[in-house]
Amino acid sequence: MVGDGEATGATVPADTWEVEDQPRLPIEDGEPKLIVDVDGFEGPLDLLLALSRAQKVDLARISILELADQYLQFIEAVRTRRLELAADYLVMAAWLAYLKSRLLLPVPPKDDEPTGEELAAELARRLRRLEAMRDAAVALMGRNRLGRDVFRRGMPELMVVENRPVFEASLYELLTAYADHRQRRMITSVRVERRQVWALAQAREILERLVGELNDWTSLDVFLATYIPAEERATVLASSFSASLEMVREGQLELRQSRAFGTLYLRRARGDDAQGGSARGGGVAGTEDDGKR
Amino acid sequence: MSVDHDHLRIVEALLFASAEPLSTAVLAERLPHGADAEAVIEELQRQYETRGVRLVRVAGKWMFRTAEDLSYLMSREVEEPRRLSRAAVETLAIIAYHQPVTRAEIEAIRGVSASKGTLGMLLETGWIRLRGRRRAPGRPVTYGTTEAFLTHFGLDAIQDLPGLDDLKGAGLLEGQIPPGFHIPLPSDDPALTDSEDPLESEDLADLAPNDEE
Amino acid sequence: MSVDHDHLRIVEALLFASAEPLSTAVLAERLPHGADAEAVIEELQRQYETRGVRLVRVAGKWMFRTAEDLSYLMSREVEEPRRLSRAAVETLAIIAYHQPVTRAEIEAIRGVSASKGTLGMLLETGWIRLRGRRRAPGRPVTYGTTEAFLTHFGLDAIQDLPGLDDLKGAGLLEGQIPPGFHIPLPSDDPALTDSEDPLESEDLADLAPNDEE
Repeated sequence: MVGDGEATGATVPADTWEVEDQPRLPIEDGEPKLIVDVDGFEGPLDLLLALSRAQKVDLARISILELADQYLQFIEAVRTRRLELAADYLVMAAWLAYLKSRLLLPVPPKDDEPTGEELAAELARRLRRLEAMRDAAVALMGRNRLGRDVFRRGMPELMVVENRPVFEASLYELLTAYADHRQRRMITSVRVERRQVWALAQAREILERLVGELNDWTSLDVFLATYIPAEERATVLASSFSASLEMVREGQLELRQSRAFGTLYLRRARGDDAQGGSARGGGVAGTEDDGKR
Repeated sequence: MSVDHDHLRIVEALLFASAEPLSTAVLAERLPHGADAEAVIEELQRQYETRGVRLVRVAGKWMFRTAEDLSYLMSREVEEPRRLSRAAVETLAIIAYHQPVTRAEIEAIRGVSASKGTLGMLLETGWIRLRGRRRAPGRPVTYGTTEAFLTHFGLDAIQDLPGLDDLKGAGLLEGQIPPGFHIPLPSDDPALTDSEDPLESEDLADLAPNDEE
Repeated sequence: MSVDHDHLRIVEALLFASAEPLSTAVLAERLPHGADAEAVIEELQRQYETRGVRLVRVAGKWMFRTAEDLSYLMSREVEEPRRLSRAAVETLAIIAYHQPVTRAEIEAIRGVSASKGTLGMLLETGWIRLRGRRRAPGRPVTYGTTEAFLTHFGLDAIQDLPGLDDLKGAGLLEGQIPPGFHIPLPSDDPALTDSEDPLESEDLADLAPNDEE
């Protein structure tokens, strides 16, 4: 509480890591110039954040529609140049295309679906949160750090530590020793073929990570079709479908189909009533309020 | 304010001689019975206020450190601290502000799967630690920061993280945890939170990866 | 006598943070051009004369040292902490994850025979204990971890040790994991397992550390 209140003010020395201030994606009139390889980005959210910075407005007032357009243009352009794009980017593209349609088309009022605006607000919130954490990281690393800016006694005469153990070993040492050792004894001659299928777990994980929470009835397959190569479409659909069945059984998802062979819609199970137990679990569950903030 | 000069000397000697922060309790233990350790520390802090070395409070304890404005002078011969990758720094910030937090939650915030080794490297720095397991499907390990983190970054408590109040006010720390279940503030309290569990043996059966031989 | 306060602060900070005594020449080098280093040191020495810490000259160089009359404070806890050897850490980890485990089983997992002192030394740390005897030919002793182990490593329960997914997630296990590979889910349940018999008191005599063959 005392002593270093002005810590950040005094001197902000050179960072120990590179802060990349300049946008890595120069934009002119909304036209992405593909100077930068998509590998330069740390995932679709990072790319979205870079694009939104180029809009030069407060993230709270950003045009998500415009952002979605830029992202889709970018992905299109990359796809014409490079054949492969990480699945993450494609799933995000599909979701943004879906979001765009929700924003543009009037949606018939149906039960308690969030509107396109609410979905857009939630995306904006996620971008703000990522940006906030980036800023926090810069602030943290810019503090006066012990051993770099401020120093402890160089010739300690006393090693008083409460309950100081006579023997030293850290949990990290313990774990690395164990993992290294198990790794060494592992049979490593396993050859893995390039995967042509989307594993169930992968489909589920990507969806959860990117979209965060499927708060509304969503059908991704329509949009995925645009971005996933035809030969992979079947496996993507199959994996997504069985993954969703599994999650319905666990009480995490709801599934809806209005007629036979009709489009399947899925959403996160409402966590307020019967399913409360599993939905409040934390990891995957979303907040109802978040989108309206 | 009158503080016994001998008490002052004792606390000064102990703090000067130690490279680690010392708690008020440890200092009090070495003072004559009945001495007011807090008053002694306060007076000592006052006396060093304008000196080249200052008495500061980190992680709830006390330590002498060189004055901040002299860093230009001191850092001349310091070997470059290990460079952390951008991903590692970002992950560290997320853990600090969102703790206790699971890897999946970190990934959800960054929108990208954790690169191999990032958490391992942060564990190696000694700034983060495994806290427990989240009471949620899969019961993933939760991460939090350590006392070494507070000491290194000169923080008295995790609540002193820069900009914490603003972030909280903007609702950016709530993550995906339903409001009402948690106080949306980071906590490095060693005690497990409501949503964290040590495992019980009967839970373990379904968790063991490939448990059968 | 008037000495520039800033010069005083600089010398004070340098001497405080230095890992070795500094000569007047080295200190003068860090002071602004034209500053009288000797006068600064002299003044600093005077200021610390009555304090818990003194500025002393050793082999022609300068260093801070606890005042003589307070040296009794330093004599506590002079015991040097002992680092565990790599083999000991590995053995400890295997006991933690695979307990209850016998010496032969540890050797089988490690692929090398355990050096005589390793288990004895681990017993000395108080982190492992003898649990019982395996109901098997030879009735070998089984080992497990103690509560002191959990306390030292900051674990709430032995089940909080990271599993396969967590180790992979932290980048500690890399590459392709062969099918069938698994990390056991540890249990330090004090109750003996079906395959263990209690120790008998006469066993304990020949089990003292370093006493084994």
